[in-house]
Amino acid sequence: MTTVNIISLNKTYPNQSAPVLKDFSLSIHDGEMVAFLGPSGSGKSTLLKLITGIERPDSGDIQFDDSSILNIDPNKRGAVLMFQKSYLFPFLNVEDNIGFGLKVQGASSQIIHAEVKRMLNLIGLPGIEKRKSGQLSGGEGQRVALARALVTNPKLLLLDEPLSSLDTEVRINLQEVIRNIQRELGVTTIFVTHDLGEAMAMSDRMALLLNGEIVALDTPENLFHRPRSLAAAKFMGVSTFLSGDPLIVQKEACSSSDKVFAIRPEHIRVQKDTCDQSMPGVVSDCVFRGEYVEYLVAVDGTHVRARMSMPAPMFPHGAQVFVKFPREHLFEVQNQESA
Amino acid sequence: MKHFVTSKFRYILYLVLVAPLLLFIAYAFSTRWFFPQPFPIEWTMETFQHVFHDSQTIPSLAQGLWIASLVGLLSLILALPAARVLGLRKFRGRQLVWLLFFLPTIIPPLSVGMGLNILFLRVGLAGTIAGVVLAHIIPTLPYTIFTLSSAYARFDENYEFQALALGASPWHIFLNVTLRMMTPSLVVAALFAFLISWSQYLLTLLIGGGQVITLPILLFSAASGGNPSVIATLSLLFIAPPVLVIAVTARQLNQHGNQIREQY
Amino acid sequence: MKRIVFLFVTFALLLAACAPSAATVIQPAVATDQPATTASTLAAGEFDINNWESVLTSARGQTVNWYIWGGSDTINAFVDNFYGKALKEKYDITLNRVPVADTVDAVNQVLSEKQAGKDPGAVDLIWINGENFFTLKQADLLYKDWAQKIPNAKLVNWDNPAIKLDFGHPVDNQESPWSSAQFQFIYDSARTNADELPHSYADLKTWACEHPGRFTYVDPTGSGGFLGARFIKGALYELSGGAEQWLNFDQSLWDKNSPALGSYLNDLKLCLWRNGETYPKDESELVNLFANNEVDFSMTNDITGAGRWINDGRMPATARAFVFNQYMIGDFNYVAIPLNAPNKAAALVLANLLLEPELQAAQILPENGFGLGYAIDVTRVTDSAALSALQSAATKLGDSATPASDLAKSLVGDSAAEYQTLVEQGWSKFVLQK
Amino acid sequence: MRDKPIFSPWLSLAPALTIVILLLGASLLYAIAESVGYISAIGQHEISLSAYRETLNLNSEFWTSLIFSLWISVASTIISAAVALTLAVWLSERSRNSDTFALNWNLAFPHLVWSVAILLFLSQSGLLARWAATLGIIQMPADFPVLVRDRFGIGIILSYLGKEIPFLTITILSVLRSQSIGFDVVAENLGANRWQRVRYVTIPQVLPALLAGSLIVFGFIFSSYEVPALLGVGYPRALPVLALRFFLDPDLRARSEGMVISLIITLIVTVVAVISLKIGERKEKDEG
Repeated sequence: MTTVNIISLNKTYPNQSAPVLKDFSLSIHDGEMVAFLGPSGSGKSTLLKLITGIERPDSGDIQFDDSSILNIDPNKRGAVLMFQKSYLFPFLNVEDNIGFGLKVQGASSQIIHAEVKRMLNLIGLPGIEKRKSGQLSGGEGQRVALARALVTNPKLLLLDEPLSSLDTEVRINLQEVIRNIQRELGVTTIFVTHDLGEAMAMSDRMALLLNGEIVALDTPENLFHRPRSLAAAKFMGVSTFLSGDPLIVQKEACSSSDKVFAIRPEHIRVQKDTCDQSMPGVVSDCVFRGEYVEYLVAVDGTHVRARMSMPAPMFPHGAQVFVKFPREHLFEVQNQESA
Repeated sequence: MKHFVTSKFRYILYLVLVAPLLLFIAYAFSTRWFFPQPFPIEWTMETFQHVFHDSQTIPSLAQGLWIASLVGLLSLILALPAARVLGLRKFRGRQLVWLLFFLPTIIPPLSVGMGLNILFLRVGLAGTIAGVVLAHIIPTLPYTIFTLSSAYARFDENYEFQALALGASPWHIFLNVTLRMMTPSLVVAALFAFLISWSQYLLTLLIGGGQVITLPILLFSAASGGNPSVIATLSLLFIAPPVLVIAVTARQLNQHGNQIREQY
Repeated sequence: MKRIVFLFVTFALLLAACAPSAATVIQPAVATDQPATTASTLAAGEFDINNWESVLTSARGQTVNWYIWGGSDTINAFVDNFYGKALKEKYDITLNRVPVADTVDAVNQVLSEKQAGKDPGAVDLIWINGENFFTLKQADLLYKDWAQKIPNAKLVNWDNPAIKLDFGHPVDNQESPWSSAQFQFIYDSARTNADELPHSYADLKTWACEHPGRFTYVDPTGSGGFLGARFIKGALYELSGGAEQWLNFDQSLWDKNSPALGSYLNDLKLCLWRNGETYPKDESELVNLFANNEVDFSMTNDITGAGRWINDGRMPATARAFVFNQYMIGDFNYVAIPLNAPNKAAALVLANLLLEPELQAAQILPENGFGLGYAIDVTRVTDSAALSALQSAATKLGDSATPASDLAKSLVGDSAAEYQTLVEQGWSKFVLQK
Repeated sequence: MRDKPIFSPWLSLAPALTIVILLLGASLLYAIAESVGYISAIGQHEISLSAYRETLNLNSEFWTSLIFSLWISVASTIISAAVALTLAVWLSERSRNSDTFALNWNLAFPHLVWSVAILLFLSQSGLLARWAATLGIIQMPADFPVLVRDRFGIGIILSYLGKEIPFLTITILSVLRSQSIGFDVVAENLGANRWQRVRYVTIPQVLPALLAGSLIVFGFIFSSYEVPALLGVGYPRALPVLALRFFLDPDLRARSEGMVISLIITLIVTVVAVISLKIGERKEKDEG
């Protein structure tokens, strides 16, 4: 339906010195769902404001299907936003809430009625047309908000942390609902979240944002297994980085000093006895977490965080152990922040 | 250009809101200012001095301030326990109590004053400051109760439990925990009780019976056709305390002011 | 805690009752308890009206609550500065001037006290006349048999019917005069030529319709309505061709003459300011209209004419007073003492003080801001200093006052009080609401 | 300070409730007693409905005053509500802290003072007329439109507008500002244009508050004395002015009529307040 091109966006707020977005570019395919992951202040919400037209960029362009939308009024852009809270109009019932977008487009009441019915079936809440928004649970409210956003067949759906205020169970259920509906309708979607698991579960591609720039952009699988930069690796939960340690990487010992290897915590082994290519360390913490045990081991002046599935040994504080970084799980990352 | 127009409109709005003040100043400090002179020609402090030397002005100011302060204090004292119960407890009859406290905001001061006039004459309260204070409490009490009970509704009782657990006496808790946490609301409630009392005309007239003279009484009798300079001067005196109060409490007002505004 | 709250409430109420600033509200019970040390035959606080010394003794230290119309700042100031000071200095009496918007309020106060059985009450002295006097007298609420017994009563010409009768009702020794007044018009000599001025009610109608919207008179019905009523009664006199017949109440006389009055006023109404759909409430409002060139004539009762208003900055210095050739109603103002007055002795002393020649002389001077005429008969004053003060004051009235001869020539007394209600109701029904 | 269960709430409520019930109850009882002719002041103890007959007589001034009072209250209320709505919508789009302060500032001017200001500014020889004369727009005060002490209560209405517009504006603004993201933005995002946002979102959103506020304003204006007493004409008079006039009449029998009118005012205002309360309640229920 819609390809979205974001081209070299720059934005600095009037009384701030640091730009919120720096030369920000991104292309989103038709029907694709891209998750934006980043800490607060990384520019996620500013990007949404620029796309919906609440704010204007200092320079750059946003194009839907190769034509710029910057000069289109915010209400005509077809980029519909769904918020963390449902923001259902309290003075309207469910039907009128969902039908709002159609009504302002001038659709007839029969069409609105039929479309609302279709949307309610889609979100799995048939027959609640006449309910007041105050009578809905949090999850129901968000579903209705989703229906309200989708009823006008928007060119681009923007989800601004839509699940973050919900309980875990509802949340996981809604992840599926949203993902399924998005696929079924094939609507191009940007999904903003700070939850890594949620981003991976729902998106076709993930964009990692830091200080107004994209640090990494790839499929969840690729980003998880082989993040290419140090920053991306940190995002993905990697905390152990090794630079040219002779013990481990003797053979590949390289001339370039900025060559850094990373390893995911679940691939690091902590054991009582020494063995091939292991390093000695002292346990500073050992926590039983049910499905796995988490270790914090002081190795060579740094702390290494490791995670081993059960069954796994428990060590007392101060125990002497050996830490092994299996070679097949080491991967190389760029030491620059930008990928 | 559009911005220019809108910002200009805003200043017109502001001007309308300050205009009365400028108007009063112009009239208060001028004399022999007749139609069609657009601006005062002779400026003078005479009216001001004259009004101050009038034997009624200072006593009426003092009396008004004294009455309003007492009303503020008394409505707080009366409202605090009631507001606590209404803000924190659910009990049978709560609705009814709300309704009863709501009544004084509905029943016009005219009717209250006319009815009370006779009662107060009988019990010897008519024409006394105590009588006027008591009458003023009727319109102020609901507002203090509503303000304080909504403050209590936001108040977390666990702070009190915490203090109790730490060994504080009930009196100590009330003074040092409850009251301190409620201070902003207390201030706003007291100030508005003060203002409502300060500007009360009808109740003072009907209960005070010409013996308790406050500024609104003087202003009203002057305004029904008196010397414009005197009217303006009295108006300036009349709004001085409210202006001070508004300026000081600007921030709290945004939260609490609304429900109090109308009576005023 | 609750008990403490109750204590607080009680305490605060007590505070309210005896606060320092409550000093102006007099607790009658306390005030009358002044010890009387000298009058040997009398109990403490009592006095004998025939023994003036006992009155003075009893009054010492009292506060007298004088309910007086408070609509004029300059009159208020005069009362405080002249009577208030003299009372304090000469007799050790404190004057508490209680301003009322309308004398009716004071009358009501006394009536309400009666209703509540409150004795002593709050009112010691009332500036009163006409209808209000009649109301209290009828209700038997006035202190009796004193007005001719105060020392200065000898300066008053009690044989004069205008003093003996208040709006046709016998004064009966229940009120004492303190000032006099006569109805006059005011014009601005810078705007209007003296030779164009109307000199009768008939003239006035012609003038008004030649200058539509430039004349109005005070609403006769409200609290400040006495000037308006007086204006209308003057018209009634002229239309009926005489003033004396109206001194006694006669319903048939009214019925016979009121239609002519109604048609005169309705004809006039067409030419009035704002087409007569509204009228100034009182003299002060009319003064504002006049000074701001909304109308060409103002009205006054002051012997000083426009003098007081000019001094006060309320009228241009070119304002002048004038009268018609006849039917300009004059009368006397009185003070009366309610039967339940808490400080009767002090009230008597004040009533007597009001008639002191030097204060009488002071009250007519424009610069003192009071502007009402003498209540005493100047020829009865024997003290030569006082006499010359009175005479020189009379010459100081200046251009802004009506010449004394014109005043005297046109002077007539007010009609019986019953006509007041008829005039008000008739005007309200047949002129205002028409 | 711990409240003991069961009896405690009533003990805490007692002081305030006693005052309210005692004083209001007494004033109501006395009003009713005097309205039916039980006036102990003049020793009149017979019960009669003559004051009611007198007041409700078709020829009595009561009806004119009722219509006049209704006119000024309804006109003031509707105009205030309309202007306040416009103003609030306009201000909420370009919100500044100084706006709230400016609107609150209005609190400093009691109704009495506003009336005085209107009087000095808008009368035929008031400041505006003087400016008009200086600019040559009018020659004489009589050329200036009658805006104060006029037969139609324009001055009274203007005076109320000065106070009630800020009041209602603040009421509406506080509703509009209660959300971190305005419903306005949500609606725009869903495709509504400016007018549609006002029509379909802002107005329905503020309507309950506006309606309740307007009814309060109506009740207040309908029952208040100072403004019509100062800015009104001798005829027609507003109901409260008429009531007080009767009440203060030297002829004590007229007090009965004053009480009747006062009771009628109270009745009307109470009915309006109950409607306003109901609206408020429904609104609470809707918002869960």
